[in-house]
Amino acid sequence: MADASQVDALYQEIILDHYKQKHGSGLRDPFESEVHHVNPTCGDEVTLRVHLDGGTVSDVSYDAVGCSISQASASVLNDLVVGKPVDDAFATLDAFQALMQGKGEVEPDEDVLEDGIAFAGVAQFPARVKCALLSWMAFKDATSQALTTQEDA
Amino acid sequence: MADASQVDALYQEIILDHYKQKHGSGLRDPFESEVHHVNPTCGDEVTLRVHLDGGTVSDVSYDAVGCSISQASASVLNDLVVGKPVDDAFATLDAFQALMQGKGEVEPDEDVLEDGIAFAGVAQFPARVKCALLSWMAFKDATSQALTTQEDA
Amino acid sequence: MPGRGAGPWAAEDAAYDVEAVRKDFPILERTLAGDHPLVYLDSANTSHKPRQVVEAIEQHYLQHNANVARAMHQLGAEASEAFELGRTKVAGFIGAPRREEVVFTKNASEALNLVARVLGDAGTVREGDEVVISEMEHHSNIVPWQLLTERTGATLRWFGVTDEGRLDLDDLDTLVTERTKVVSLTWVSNMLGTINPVERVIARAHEVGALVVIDGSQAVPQIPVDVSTLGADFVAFTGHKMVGPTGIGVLWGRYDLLASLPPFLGGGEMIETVTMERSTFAAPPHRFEAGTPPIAQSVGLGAAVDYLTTLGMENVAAHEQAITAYALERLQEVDGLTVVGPKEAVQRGGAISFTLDDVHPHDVAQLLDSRGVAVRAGHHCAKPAHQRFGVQSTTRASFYLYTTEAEVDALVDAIRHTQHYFGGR
Amino acid sequence: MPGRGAGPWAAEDAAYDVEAVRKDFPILERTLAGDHPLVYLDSANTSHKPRQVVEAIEQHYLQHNANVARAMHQLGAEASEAFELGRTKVAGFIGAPRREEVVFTKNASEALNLVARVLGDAGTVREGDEVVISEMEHHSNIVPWQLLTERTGATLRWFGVTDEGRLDLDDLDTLVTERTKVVSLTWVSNMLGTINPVERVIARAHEVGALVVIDGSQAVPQIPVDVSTLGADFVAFTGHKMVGPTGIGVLWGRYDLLASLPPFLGGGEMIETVTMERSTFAAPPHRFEAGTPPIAQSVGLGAAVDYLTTLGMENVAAHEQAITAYALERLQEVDGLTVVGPKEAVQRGGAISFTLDDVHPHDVAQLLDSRGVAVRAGHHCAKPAHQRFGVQSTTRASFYLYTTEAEVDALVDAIRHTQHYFGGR
Ligand SMILES: Cc1ncc(COP(=O)(O)O)c(C=O)c1O
Ligand SMILES: Cc1ncc(COP(=O)(O)O)c(C=O)c1O
Repeated sequence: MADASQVDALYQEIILDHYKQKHGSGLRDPFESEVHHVNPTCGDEVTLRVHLDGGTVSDVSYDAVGCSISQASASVLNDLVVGKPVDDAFATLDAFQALMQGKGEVEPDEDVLEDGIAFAGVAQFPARVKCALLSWMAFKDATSQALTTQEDA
Repeated sequence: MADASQVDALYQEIILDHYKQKHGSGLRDPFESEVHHVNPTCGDEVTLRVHLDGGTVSDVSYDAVGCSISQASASVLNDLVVGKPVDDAFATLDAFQALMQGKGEVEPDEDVLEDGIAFAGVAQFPARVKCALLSWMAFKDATSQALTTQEDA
Repeated sequence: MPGRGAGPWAAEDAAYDVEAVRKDFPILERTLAGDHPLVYLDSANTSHKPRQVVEAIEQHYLQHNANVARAMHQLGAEASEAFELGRTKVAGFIGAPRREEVVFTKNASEALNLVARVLGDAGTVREGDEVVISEMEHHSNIVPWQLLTERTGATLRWFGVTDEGRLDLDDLDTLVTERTKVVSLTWVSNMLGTINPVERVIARAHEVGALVVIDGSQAVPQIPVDVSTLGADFVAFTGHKMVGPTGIGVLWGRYDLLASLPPFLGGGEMIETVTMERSTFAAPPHRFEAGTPPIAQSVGLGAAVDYLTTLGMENVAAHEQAITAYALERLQEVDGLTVVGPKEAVQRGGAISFTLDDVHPHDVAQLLDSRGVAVRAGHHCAKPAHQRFGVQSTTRASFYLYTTEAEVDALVDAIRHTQHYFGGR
Repeated sequence: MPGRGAGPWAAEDAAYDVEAVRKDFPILERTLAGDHPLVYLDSANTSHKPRQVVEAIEQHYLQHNANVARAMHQLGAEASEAFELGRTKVAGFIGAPRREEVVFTKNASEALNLVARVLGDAGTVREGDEVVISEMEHHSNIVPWQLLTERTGATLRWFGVTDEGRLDLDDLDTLVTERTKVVSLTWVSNMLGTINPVERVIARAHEVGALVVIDGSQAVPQIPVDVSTLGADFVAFTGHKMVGPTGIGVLWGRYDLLASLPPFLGGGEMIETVTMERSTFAAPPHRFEAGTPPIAQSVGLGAAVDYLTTLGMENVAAHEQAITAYALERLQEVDGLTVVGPKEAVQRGGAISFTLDDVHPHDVAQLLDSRGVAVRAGHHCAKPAHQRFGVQSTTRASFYLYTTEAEVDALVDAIRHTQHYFGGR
């Protein structure tokens, strides 16, 4: 299930590029919420901040320690959601999550996922799905918290 | 391992006789110590009192609830130790215990064990060994306590 | 010969091919000392395992063995998938809304202790509170609550049992009150055989805001169970009584409840993160599964529920009901035999405890054994229930999906032989 | 090729026929995706099981299955004897003075939790007292003590680890003092591979009257152990790491100590008597074994220790030592590879954790796996030890009695391939 060709499908050029050159890495002000998520299996960690501007995700900043998959996925997350309406960002998240948990049977939509389609190969590696989803789950959590704060205010 | 002939070896006539007509059953005064022992596996119980007169076992009285083996064994215990010096009683106990735990390979000495030799068949039934030993262990415990009390006094 | 074809149960039983079932259990072909074929009537104690279950375990060890969760290699992925598939199958088997509600323990006893410990640690049960159990509980559903109430200063209260061996619910409303924090009750008694009206108790307990723990150790093996409609908060059961392996039990719990409770044992697999200052804990079920879990046992239990599902739990229940009815009828033909527990096969599981005049249960069991008939004698880990009926021990015959009427006949014959043996010499 | 015949270990290793040993483990013949033969270097996580162990389990289930202790029939006697024989064998294997000192648990984690819980319940550890563990412990020997000290108001203190990965005993006398009630220490580290000088710690702890718990999870599988001379009060270990089944662990404890402690879990088998008012408890080991025990697992573990005894634990240890020395040498030839833990095969077990410059351990493990080489990546349930070395995770290769030098060579080749893969594109 994990021979050389599948490993190549996992470590696509795009993923390695994002890994080497992370987009939007680092923690920045301002932000409405900050979360810290851990992958208990392997110890990968991410601290992630969300800054909302009305209904728009105006920044996602993060500090991530982990493997190439988890790091590249944070970088792609940043690309895909910053500057987008929260609803669109959540729709992208749903699409990404569906792809990851689809066991290789979900066809990715490049219009929605852009560089994210490079993660299609991850779905074949159950142990790595959590890596790819780590920052996305952190984003979901942080954004939900930020929205609640907005409502309360 | 437990066909009809072995069951007959277990339930020897002597055992069934003691079961039907227990010697020395009932709780009597005076006594120096009383113990309550339980076989946790099956729930058999015995309350047993020991009365010492100097170095002699002058009475062993008991109230036992249990199977034929455990009841008959209490009756034989009473026969074998009452009126004997404590040392002799303990030697008999050792002989009985060795017979029970000998897995059928210990030859009983009729001079020491008298009716107790009828229990030789029990050694073949690991689950029943505890039944046969219940009152003997209670006797050991009670006598040790009584001796300690004597010393303290 | 009475029975076969005579009762209302015969119709249901017709479709069920017990002889075919028996072929899956090689142990049933054994002959014992004196050339007696084995007549195994001790399934409430532990059930036998079909070839399918044993082979699944064997295949797992020899071809897919690895540790789970933490291994990222191919064998690790295979083992993790196999282990978690066991959980999925068990969840499906009991109708759990979420597979994460299935916590693997080492047996039912650990599952019950787990609940009692964490409810204490969580402060759900405190001084002055009450916990209600019944007089017909197995020790594994008594002692954890005694220990909990002792530790916390809470009070343990008891449902009584009627003379017929039914749960006495007359004082349901005065026993289960605003002070009650937990009601823990067996679904099917392992001694009396009674099937309890757990729904009524659950309804009352929830009325007063108490949690309900159901000991399903004897229920899950023999009746179709759907926790999604049962209403209980926790259900405990054990692998070895449902044609599965030893070394695995299950605690099912409502997810939100599990998620609100502190851990039980600490260690690998149950943590989120560990620092020298403090640790945080994983979500259920892993929070409650410290250390390497029963991996091969989950595979075996998965194969066991597959086996039961293939037979159909309705059929298993119908067979149990039919064979119990037959046995109750045949046993009560024996003079001097008294059934302790419901005497009719109504709301009744396949365990029949009885006494025989003038012969102690040990001696009964020993004599039966000398004819190859395996039953249990003693208190069956239900001392308070025995005390309730004024007996120190009983003999228990218990049936399962491979039990035949011929085996019940052999039991009755052996009982008569026993009476003769002890009476006639 | 370096190694074979070159080091001081080669002589000991000569007598040991690893190829013959491998024939007992069918899983080692597997080929994985891409037709790579399995190179299993994850034995510190779990070991494989020889045919002999799996067959013993199979035979037990299919021919001798019954519940133990409480069954008086022939199958029950067979099952009880088989179950208790497993205990006798384990006791013999570790040199326990009495077989009753061997308590069966579900895994090492439960064994460690058991000790922590009952020492708390017994009042041995109270507010103001201290418990000492080390920075190199597995989470299963950290979290139970964190939970205990939190519950009781005691303080948890830690032995440090030197830069070389050895236990730092410089402050032994100031760390272990009159306030110390328990010292719990791993014998062999599952991450660093270090074999700790437990005797020194035991001596100091006993000087101040503290109890000593040894986590033998990695020690008992690979070095000869004799608890009768070790001096520890408790030793915990786990079946699945010593060619035995999952679902069984062992707590060995001094008999008089075990006999003085309250029960852990309540239920069947651990009681003396149960009444509605109160219960009294059986003697060790049964006091600590509530419910149906891991019966088939005891049979399997018995077969496992027979297997190890036949090989000879001295030979197993010598092979482990030889293969570890060879691997340390070969791994350190790789540029950019840093071993975290002792770099020489002196007082060292067969687990080697390492980092590779610029490649994350997950990615290393993934690439190795694509060549059939199974290693573990992550924190290996030893987060504090990783923190100590300023790394979030490592890759770990671990060896056992079936590991060959050719497999170590395959590991090294695959590591070079990984470097090329991530560096060269
Ligand atoms: C040193 C050490 N202690 C404890 C454990 C826990 O063993 P188990 O997972 O079988 O409970 C392990 C293995 O994971 C270990 O390596
Ligand atoms: C009703 C009931 N509850 C609990 C148990 C305990 O199950 P286990 O021994 O597997 O923990 C049993 C079986 O012995 C039982 O019959």
